[in-house]
Amino acid sequence: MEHLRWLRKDGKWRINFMIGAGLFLLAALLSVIGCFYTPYDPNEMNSAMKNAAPSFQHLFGTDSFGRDVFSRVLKGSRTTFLVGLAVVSIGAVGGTLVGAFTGYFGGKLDLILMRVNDALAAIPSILLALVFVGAFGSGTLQLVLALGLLFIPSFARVVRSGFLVQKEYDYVKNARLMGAGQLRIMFVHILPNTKGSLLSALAIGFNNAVLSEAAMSYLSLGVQPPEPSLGRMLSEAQPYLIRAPWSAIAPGMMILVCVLGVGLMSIEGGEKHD
Amino acid sequence: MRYWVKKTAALLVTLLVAAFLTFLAFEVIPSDAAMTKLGLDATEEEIQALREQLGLNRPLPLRYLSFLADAVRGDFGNSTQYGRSVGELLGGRMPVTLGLAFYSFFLIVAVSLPLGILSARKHGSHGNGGFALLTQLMMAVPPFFLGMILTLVFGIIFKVFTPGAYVPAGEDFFGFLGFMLFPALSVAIPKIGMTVRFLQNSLNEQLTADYVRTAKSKGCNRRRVLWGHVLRNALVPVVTFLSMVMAEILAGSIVIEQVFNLSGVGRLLAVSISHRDYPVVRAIILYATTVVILLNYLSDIACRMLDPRIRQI
Amino acid sequence: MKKHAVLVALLLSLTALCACNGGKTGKNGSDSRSAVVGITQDLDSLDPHKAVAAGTDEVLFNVFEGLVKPSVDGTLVPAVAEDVEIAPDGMSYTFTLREGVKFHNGADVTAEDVVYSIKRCAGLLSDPDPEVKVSSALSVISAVEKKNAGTVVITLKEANTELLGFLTVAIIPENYTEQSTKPVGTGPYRFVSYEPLTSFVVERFPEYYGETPYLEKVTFKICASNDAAFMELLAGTIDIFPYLTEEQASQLTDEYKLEVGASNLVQAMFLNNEFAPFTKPEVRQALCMAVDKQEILNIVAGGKGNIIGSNMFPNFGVYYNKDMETYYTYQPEKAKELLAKAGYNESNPLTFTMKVPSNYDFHVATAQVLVEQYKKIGVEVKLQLIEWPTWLTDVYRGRDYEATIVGLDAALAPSDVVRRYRSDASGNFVNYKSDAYDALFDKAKASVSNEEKITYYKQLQEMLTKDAASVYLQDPAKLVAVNKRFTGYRFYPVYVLDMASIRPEK
Amino acid sequence: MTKDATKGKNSKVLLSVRDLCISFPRPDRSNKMVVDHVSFTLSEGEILGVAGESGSGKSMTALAVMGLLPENAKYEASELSFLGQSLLFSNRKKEEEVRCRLSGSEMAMIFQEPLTSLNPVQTIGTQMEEPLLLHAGQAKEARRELILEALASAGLRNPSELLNQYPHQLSGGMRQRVMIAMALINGPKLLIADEPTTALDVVIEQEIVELIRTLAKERQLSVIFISHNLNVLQKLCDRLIVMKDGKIVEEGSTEQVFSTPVQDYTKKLMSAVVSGPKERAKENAEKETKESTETEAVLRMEELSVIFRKKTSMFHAPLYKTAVNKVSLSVGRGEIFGIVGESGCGKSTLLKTIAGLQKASDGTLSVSQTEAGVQMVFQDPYTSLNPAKKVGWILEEPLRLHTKLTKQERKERVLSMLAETELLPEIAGRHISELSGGQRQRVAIAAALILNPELVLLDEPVSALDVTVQAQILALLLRLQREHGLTYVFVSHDMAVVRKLCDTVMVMKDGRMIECGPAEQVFLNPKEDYTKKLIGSAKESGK
Repeated sequence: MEHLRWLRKDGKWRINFMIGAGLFLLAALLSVIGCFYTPYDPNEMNSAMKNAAPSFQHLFGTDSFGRDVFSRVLKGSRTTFLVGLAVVSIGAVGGTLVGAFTGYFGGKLDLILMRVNDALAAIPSILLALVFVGAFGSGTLQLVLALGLLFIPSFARVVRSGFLVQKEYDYVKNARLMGAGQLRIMFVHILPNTKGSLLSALAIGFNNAVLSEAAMSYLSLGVQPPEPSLGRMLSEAQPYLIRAPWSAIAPGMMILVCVLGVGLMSIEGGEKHD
Repeated sequence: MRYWVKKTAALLVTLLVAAFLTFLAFEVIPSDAAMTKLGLDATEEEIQALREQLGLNRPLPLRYLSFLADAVRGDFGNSTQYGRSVGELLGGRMPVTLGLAFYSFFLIVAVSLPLGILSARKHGSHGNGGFALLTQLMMAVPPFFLGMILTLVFGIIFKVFTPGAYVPAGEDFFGFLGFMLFPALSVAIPKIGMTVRFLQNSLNEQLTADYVRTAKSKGCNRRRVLWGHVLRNALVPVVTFLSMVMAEILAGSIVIEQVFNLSGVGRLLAVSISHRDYPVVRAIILYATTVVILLNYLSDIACRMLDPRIRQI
Repeated sequence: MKKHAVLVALLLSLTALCACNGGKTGKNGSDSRSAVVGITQDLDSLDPHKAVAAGTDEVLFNVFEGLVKPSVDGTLVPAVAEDVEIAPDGMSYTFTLREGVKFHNGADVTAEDVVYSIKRCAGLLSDPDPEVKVSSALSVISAVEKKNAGTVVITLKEANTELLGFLTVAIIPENYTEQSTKPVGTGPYRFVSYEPLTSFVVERFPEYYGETPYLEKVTFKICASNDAAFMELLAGTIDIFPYLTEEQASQLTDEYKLEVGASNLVQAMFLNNEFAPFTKPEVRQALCMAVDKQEILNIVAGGKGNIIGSNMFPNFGVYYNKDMETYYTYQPEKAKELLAKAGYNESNPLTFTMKVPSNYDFHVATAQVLVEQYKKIGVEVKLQLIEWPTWLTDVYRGRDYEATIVGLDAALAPSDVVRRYRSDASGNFVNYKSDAYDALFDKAKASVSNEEKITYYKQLQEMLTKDAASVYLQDPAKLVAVNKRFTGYRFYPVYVLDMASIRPEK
Repeated sequence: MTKDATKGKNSKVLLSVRDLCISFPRPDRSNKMVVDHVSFTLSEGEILGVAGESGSGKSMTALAVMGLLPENAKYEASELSFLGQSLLFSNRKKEEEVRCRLSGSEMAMIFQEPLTSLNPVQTIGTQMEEPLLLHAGQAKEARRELILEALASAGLRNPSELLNQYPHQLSGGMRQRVMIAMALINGPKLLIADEPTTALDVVIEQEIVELIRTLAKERQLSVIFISHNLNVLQKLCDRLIVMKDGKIVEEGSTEQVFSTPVQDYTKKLMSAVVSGPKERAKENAEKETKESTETEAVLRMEELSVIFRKKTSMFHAPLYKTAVNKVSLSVGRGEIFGIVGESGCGKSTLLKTIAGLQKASDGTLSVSQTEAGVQMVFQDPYTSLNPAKKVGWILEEPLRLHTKLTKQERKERVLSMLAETELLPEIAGRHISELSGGQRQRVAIAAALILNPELVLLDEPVSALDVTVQAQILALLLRLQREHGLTYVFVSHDMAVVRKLCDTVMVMKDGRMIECGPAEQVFLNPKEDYTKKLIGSAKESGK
């Protein structure tokens, strides 16, 4: 099993990668379960059981509306991770396109696009998110589009630097001699060689996407209630931090577990391909 | 010399593009300052009268040009929300946000540099070991969640600092340091993880370079190799990275100021956006963009000083 | 390398050290004659005539006074004016001014000041400042003249016996331009300083004509959010905090005592009567029956607050029609039948979107409870959080909504509460059209005799409830935390934070 | 110039190494043995040569002596002593203490890559001063004198000017001289040189070897000189060791090893050195000279020049650099046309222009175009093939672009091409990173020829390869050219290879054609003195 061999490096098991993979699988498993089964209906309220402490009945206790925190975390992580995935893929696809063209062709196109990139990076993310929400109404889709747009500059920069280096290599000249078209050279020949840096950028991108979904919901721009998202649950739980900390700690931990898992995997992942 | 001219031109273009994007943003966001100002039972004529006074009815290009003209003169007009000059408003807020930004930047540099160097020497590649786990953990914590926990633990339970009692640096510097430690930490901790990892990768890369072998062949011991040769080479990419981190700190301060009830520029921005106080918002955006651009300049100068090869362009 | 580890440890301990002592000095002095009041909404203007938000009026109440001012029991007491005489036909009001009333800048209050102030609010000044909020109720004034040094007469275009409730607008010095930066009024407290997003500080006005208040200095501390303010409450840097949620009230430390009163708001799910399903009264009635109001109170406010049945809250005393509260009781089955009659059932469920202003957690929480309760009778409700300014333009002005939840306050005049449902009223964002209602409303407004007014207003409330113009929920409880050092906090029927009544706890 | 072998015997033993083994851990807990029981001794004033191909462990042995092995390397030996002092230590702290005392004062080392061996961010002066600060500690003024004297002794003109310059401002040759000056500044007893001249041009290589020989003689310096270039070793060293797969296969005095090599590996090594004229198949030798003019010219070029416009700044006039200056030539079908010259003479630019990758500024260029057009084989095997793709895919790419063959037909065509270039079929499933340098170049050649192009341009295809592999690739190129009647334009800085392969040769300097004619005529009686100098230094260093 060639992959198993890779798990050992310099005579030591890659512990961190395995911890990371374990955490990520745990988070992914929970959110997948969330799609089909939750012990209680995540939105079902029960005023008698407000802010109940964690018990067998309610693994993570209940929140200020008497809703089961464990079910909400399951459903919420599904929403948050889907948003994370969607945002990071928009960012990656958009970033790759922008990065490829600016890196490969350079010249005026490079100058203009890079300036727009810097401008986008300088503008605070909540303003742009607001523009989207203002223009298209608030909701998960608008949030995904807004954040996706914001993630394009960072990916573009990674891909562009990759292309700047690769396009000087002889195999690109060879490809041109063989009559391959510009687009084919860019996306069939050069792109696979930037896979290493793109992969680690994807991992970091996913983490930032999950964290910014949480921040956006904190400023009540993201997912609309009563639909649970980890960020929304955190912001709703803040006033009850002292009396019912579990309703804040549970979503917080879920974010931590997933982001830490992806982070640990990204260290090794990056190395594998460079 | 030519390099600097080109650099300034590029940065000015970024500034203009940022200003235009902000301007466009406000055209798209529905509702306007006049209606928000006059509230529920304002009549139609009153709203039009106020729009007239605030010059909101002028055609779009005209407004944009007048905005640019004012900005150049440093006059950002009056806030529709508070009726006071934007400059005065920002002036009051600036020390809080800048204090937070520089304090967390100081923490980041003071903590991650020694940690990065320490770990590079001991652990070799970043991959394994508890150290990598620690840095990843730091990067994984959502800042405002950290802020909440810090306030709860240190503010309420251990009463190390009193939440909300912002002590301006002017009055009592140590009080300021004491209070701001926790907001600064919640901004800094995720960034410390990133910087340590970045510094470690850069150091490890340099440690395998040929000139390190030459240095050892000259008789340098591990310490002299690290401090005399490798560190300076490794710092060049780190400086650019740190200028990027500083830009992120400024953006991140919006949420942290909310959690710690600091009335800084970040919170003013959040409030102004929700009140459609356009003059304040565009001033803050320009301020933020200029700060980011200045940082680019500084990191460029630092890079040129550190690495003679760049000087040559 | 050891050296560096030591360096880092030293550095961290140094910062932690100064954290301990630094933090402490933050606590304000314990001299008892000053107090810090926590508020969560920043003042939108220091000029009383330009202030719009209720959160600003309640603070400026301490600095400004009108000809008359509201009292605790809902009546209007003389302030700058010593006495008022309303003409029998309700067409003119004559005010005799109080002797020796001084402005904070030391100048005496003259008739010219009064005329200027009233004209400014009624929009009768020659070159009106567009930022001044012209109250529509005062638009009925045709002229304001100075009869002699001590009396001012206000004549109306049409009869209105309830104008007095609106004449609490602030009296300010004539042509004083710096009202929005250095406000001057006649109230018990004088302006000291204002730092946007941070604090608004006032001090006792020695030459106040009335009883001088106990507190010498009051700081209104503007907090980022309700939670941030609560953290400060727990840390003891705030003495009085009037926006406590039920949850926070249960965690109060023993340094504070809890005062419970009414917010004087009508919180309801306002239905856009022109939106297709809501044009049918039985659908609206079904929505009223499907709501378990007590359950809402239990979840959102721990059971506190008063359930209301129509568009008025209890503090209006005699005018309030109490038995509307129990007109609709929780009958989900009956609600389903009504909906079925109107053509809505499992196969064709009633669905609508509820727009809720995102900055009011209380309304957002109520909305979520409603969504669940309506789900029980097969009604699907989608929530959409929007920003306050967007709510103003889209919902209030544009009437582009299906349903919304908000709390509406009112001046101390019964007509002001129900004025909104008159078909041509500018604030009728509910699009409620009923000729019978309009006729009855006009009669009530113009009637001179009090008994007649009471019966008419009760009938108006009954009409609204029967017709289910909106789903009326509650007048939320107002929970106020007051430091044990003080006592004497009093609740008013209007949005007011009266600091003059605070006394030390003996 | 034979060395007197006796001198080595009676002088004191400086360094003795016995049963040295070096290994690296592999993921599956086993260890990869890189150096296997190597033993040798070095006496004072003796120059020991270490020959062997890449991967033979010669560099690892040198690094072990200097204590510069990478972190994860494990080494042990029964004896490793220098001037009586044992270099084997139990704990790391003692090892570092002794190593720091010896390195740079008693023993020193210079490396192969001059570009990266100097610290890019420090001035030459600071880097030169460091060994003095570490070991001697004279006064500032005395140190400055020592540095200037060391730089001068290394043959650098006006050294004072060099002090505050940075490494990137110097040429490769100058940097190697600085390395030598820095190594010898403290008058060490032992100098280890790990392939110091491999990356340099022939002319400069000659000067550096000469410099090392004179310095060694003047200072009674004992030297370990590692190289895969046997001619350099033959000229410089007293004694010779030949290494293969981590073991010493042959040892002896230089003449003995060269005149009567014992091991057949050494013989194979000797014979692989390219020298002598091109073997002409009898029958086409005459044909060649007679009718080369009538055969139809595949490539014709008149007064072709390529000028690069370098914009310095908006205010000054732009700088112009003429890379190729009015070159005219014509290449007939089936001919191998060689272009030779030092690096920077414009030969690569000319090649790129012919391939169409570079636009010519003026002059005419006509290439007889067939469907496959012109193909090219580059020097660096690592970057000339797409690392992310499998070999099969790379070879199929030209077929996908130009032919209508089905997937199956393409597969067959690729397999036949691999066989043609003597590569095993399962290579198709492997990535470039898993192949050796020689195999990669064969794949590159296969990729170039798969569409059987009219004209193949070869840009220094063998100069990055080991000697034995070099010989095989040249033989392959010749065979393919004969079988397919291909036309080559072969560019190189290696005179011997050009002579061995090409029919006609053109010598270039600073973008201009110096001399052009049939290979043997140019080599036996060159007209221009620059050509003489080139051929002379080539013979001198045995190229």
